Amino acid sequence: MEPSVFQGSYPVVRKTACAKQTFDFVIHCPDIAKMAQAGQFVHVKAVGFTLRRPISICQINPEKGNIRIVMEVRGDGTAQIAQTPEGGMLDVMGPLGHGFQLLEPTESAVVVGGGIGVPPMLETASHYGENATAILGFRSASAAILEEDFQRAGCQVVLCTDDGTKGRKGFVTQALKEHLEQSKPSIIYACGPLPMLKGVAALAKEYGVRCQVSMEERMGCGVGACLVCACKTKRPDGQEGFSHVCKNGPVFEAEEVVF
Amino acid sequence: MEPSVFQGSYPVVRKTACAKQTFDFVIHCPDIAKMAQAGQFVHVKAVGFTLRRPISICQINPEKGNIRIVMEVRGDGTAQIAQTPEGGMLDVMGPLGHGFQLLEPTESAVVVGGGIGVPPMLETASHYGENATAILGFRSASAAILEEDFQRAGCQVVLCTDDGTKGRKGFVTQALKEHLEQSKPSIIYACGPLPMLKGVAALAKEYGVRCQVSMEERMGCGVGACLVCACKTKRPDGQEGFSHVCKNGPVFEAEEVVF
Amino acid sequence: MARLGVNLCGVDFKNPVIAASGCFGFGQEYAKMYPVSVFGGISLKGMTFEERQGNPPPRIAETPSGMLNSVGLQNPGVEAFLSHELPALKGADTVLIANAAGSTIESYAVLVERLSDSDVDMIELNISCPNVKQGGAAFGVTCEGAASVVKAVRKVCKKPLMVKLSPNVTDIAAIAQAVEAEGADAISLINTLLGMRIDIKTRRPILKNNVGGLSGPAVFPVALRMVWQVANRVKVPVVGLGGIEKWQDAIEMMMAGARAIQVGAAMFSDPYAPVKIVDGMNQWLDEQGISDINEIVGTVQPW
Amino acid sequence: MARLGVNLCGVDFKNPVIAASGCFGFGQEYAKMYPVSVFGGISLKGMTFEERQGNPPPRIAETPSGMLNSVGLQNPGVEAFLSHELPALKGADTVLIANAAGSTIESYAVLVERLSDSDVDMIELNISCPNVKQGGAAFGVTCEGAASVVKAVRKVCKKPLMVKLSPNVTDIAAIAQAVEAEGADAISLINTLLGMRIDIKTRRPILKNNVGGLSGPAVFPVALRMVWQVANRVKVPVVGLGGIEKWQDAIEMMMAGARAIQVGAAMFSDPYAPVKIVDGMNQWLDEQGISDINEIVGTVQPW
Repeated sequence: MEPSVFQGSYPVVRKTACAKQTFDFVIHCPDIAKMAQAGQFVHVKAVGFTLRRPISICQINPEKGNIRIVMEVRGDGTAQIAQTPEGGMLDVMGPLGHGFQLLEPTESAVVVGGGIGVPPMLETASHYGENATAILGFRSASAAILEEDFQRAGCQVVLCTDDGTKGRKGFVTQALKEHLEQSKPSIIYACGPLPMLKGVAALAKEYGVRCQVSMEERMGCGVGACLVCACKTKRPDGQEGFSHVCKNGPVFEAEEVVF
Repeated sequence: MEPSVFQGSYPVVRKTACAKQTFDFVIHCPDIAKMAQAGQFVHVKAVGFTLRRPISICQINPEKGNIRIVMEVRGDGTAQIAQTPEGGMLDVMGPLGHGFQLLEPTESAVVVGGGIGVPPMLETASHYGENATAILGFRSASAAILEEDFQRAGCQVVLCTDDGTKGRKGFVTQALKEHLEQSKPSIIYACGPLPMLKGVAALAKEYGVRCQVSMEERMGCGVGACLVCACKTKRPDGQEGFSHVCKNGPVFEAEEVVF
Repeated sequence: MARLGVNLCGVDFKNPVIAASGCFGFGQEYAKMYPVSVFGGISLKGMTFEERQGNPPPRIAETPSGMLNSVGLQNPGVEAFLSHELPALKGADTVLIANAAGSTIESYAVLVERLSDSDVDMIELNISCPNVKQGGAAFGVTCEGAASVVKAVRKVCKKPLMVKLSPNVTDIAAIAQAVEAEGADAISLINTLLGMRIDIKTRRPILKNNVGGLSGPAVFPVALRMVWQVANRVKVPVVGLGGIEKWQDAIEMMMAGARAIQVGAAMFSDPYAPVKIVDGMNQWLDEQGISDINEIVGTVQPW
Repeated sequence: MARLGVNLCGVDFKNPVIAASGCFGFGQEYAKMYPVSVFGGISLKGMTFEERQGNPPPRIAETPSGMLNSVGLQNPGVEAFLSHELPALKGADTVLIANAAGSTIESYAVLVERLSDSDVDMIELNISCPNVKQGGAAFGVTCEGAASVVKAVRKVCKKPLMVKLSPNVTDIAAIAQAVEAEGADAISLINTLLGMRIDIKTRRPILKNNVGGLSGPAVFPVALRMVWQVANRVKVPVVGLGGIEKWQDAIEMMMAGARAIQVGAAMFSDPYAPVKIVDGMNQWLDEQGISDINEIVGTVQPW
């Protein structure tokens, strides 16, 4: 069986700081880029730390053999990764997990991202282009990222900030509700804080729209071998049990997730 | 009480590879350089390792605020230290231990160094200048280091290699014996492998010359607090006990050491 | 090329490197990176007779050179294993070891009896899981408890029986002797050390189970000491595990008396660790002019 | 500035950071870098009634995020301590804790009796040294052994008595309760975990004593778990140690139930670690708006 997941030391071809404690890396890893799909993640090693850090893939460029990740410094490990300079090397493993299921680009989609949950939505939004509406939420203007990227992808961007310092004031769920009042998309994709996902899933149910959410949990192996990144889900038979974010996810059908 | 031992991150102002797996660092650490004495050592941190690595001070330049160390890669930790580039920073603690006791520069001295035991002798040899004879031993020509430095210091250099690929063939002890047959120095200083030190100490005793040796042992704290770097010595009262290389040494009177 | 093959109580392993239970699922996951045949054997995810949901998340916390886990034996149960997981491993060119756990002596016995009729090559009795309320380590921390489980299981076990010991004890060698006396064919050690981490922001344990099992390079010196102590006290083969990340660690473990070794947490840092360990052992043996890995087992010479 | 002072069985410490025994000599060595008054207290090098040479070198081996030591209680004996070391500490603005060890119950008793008449502020009974043939951990690994030593010592001890426990046991909380019942005023834990390393070139243990005590960040999760278990089972104050290297570790340890903490091996990597821990605690308390460090002791809320 041909390898479909790879790990190695890959060069950082571009690095920019896009917001406070938030960094934008373009990594040249042709084998990973060739296999990667929207909504999948890579597992990145921080020098001096035991566990890898799962980071969602923001953009995939199989032709150039590059992937793009936008990550936030949350602790010592991510701080270590963020220190990697342009031209430096990153120990990356991937692509991992199940991504978003993409419909025909002609279908209409709404992507909802909150904070560092915004980057994973870009590749998916790009798939739908002008048929996609991107509802992006941030704490404040200083934390806002990737707005231009979503616009360049052709989608309508609704930017919200909790404090109203940019775009409209308020949560993405309010903006989503108003959008659903206007029109019914074929599907909703969401990634962000748990309360946000919960709200988005509820709205999707209320308006009868299919919804996929990208979940997060403290992770180990990244391939489904160690079973630590448990996420409570409903099975087809209705019984509740623990699925695993790294293998069954990170993307789940919203109706399967037990929030 | 004013601090007399310092620890910090200091810049490497010069780095050269002087032999296979052997590196020559000049470190700018004014506080350490100001206090350092011939035969003392510094305790260097290797990133990712728990214990510091003791490295003898090769030269001291209090005016410029620099010290020079010449170190050999022996394992992962020293390999990590050796990777530090010129212009990079090294986590150095020192000066530590008791160095060589220097007599009047007008006295005659013989310094005997074996392998990586050669660097610690340079500062001492320089003290005596032309009144010093430096007997330096190496496995072979490719491992020979610092010959020019000792010549520049003004001392007569007798270079020996085990395989005769440079200088005279044979061990430094043979060369020392011949030297002692000719003339009796005021003192002998030695640093190198244990068998060599044992041989030098025996010759010094035979010819009735005072001898100081620099010892080595797996080390912990470097200041005499943890008592791991034990070295068996004879006390004034003749009883044997464990002294400690980092605090009582690294330099001991040869007659005190129980080889 | 030196001979890397080892034999544990009649079972041939092409090399002494075994995937540690709980770190390699049921053998399929890492197949996307390299074939399972890289391993001499694989110890499958700890299983119980009935399905178990395991503990709620978070189930993992990072520690210096290590990690804590509190999975709590999540597994589909033996029937699901036999009908779905085991068939998928058919033809896998590696020794298959079923890791068996229970909450009562009876539950151990029925599970092992069921596994005895399957195609697994060997059974690793897990009396040392620190993450379950009943059973698990409860049996593993006393000679009597350990002996009673092994005695009951031995009666119904038709496969080579390896018993995995807990390090959270005062005298692990005594427990090793107790299970040997009851008929264990091999002993593997160590399972994880019980540990804890606290999130000072929330003032809560990081693990939802409060405590969990420590593994990774941090525990290697403790594992090595225990393997040395046990190997000096029992006649049955010993399998060493606990923090092995490099081929040098594997050699140390075998010199301490391990006939084979298991690799676990190291795969989370470097998924290719097992491959590198096998290659490194091979190269070292050739450099040393040693023709058979078995020649180094137990050769450490104490001072 | 929050209040950092803590009180252990009647003894006031200006801050909860104590130098761990065996890592700080008799208090003079690090004075070349910073004053001993940085510490709330210092636990002095473990001492015995008679002088001890300790074990032959090598006495130390590096491990992932840790180190093994096998010093073996080298010390000049109590009389030399009282005549040379203790006077040198006179006026040191820190609590002086004598760490007392023995090979027989009697040797513990005579030593503690002698120390009771000295100027030390407190006595830490070392029943957990893993590096000596007789005594040491031998007493510390059973409730009966631990109780018997504490009982004999208590009779002659006029100073506050802290007992330092070994982690190499199945149930450390039971041992803690046993020593509390015999009159221990405080309990410190953990001493080192018994470990080993092998030099694969020479096929010899790196330590001349074959095995040694593991300390350093690697053991922190185990130490934290044990401190939490013990603090939940005894009423006397608990002092937590084992792998503390950062102020965050110290906070975790105190939230787990430690009234004070000890810093040891961390100093070997960063000699200023204790200074940074005190400063870090101070800053964190201010940021959190906590006016007294004592408010966080034992506040971890289990799930």
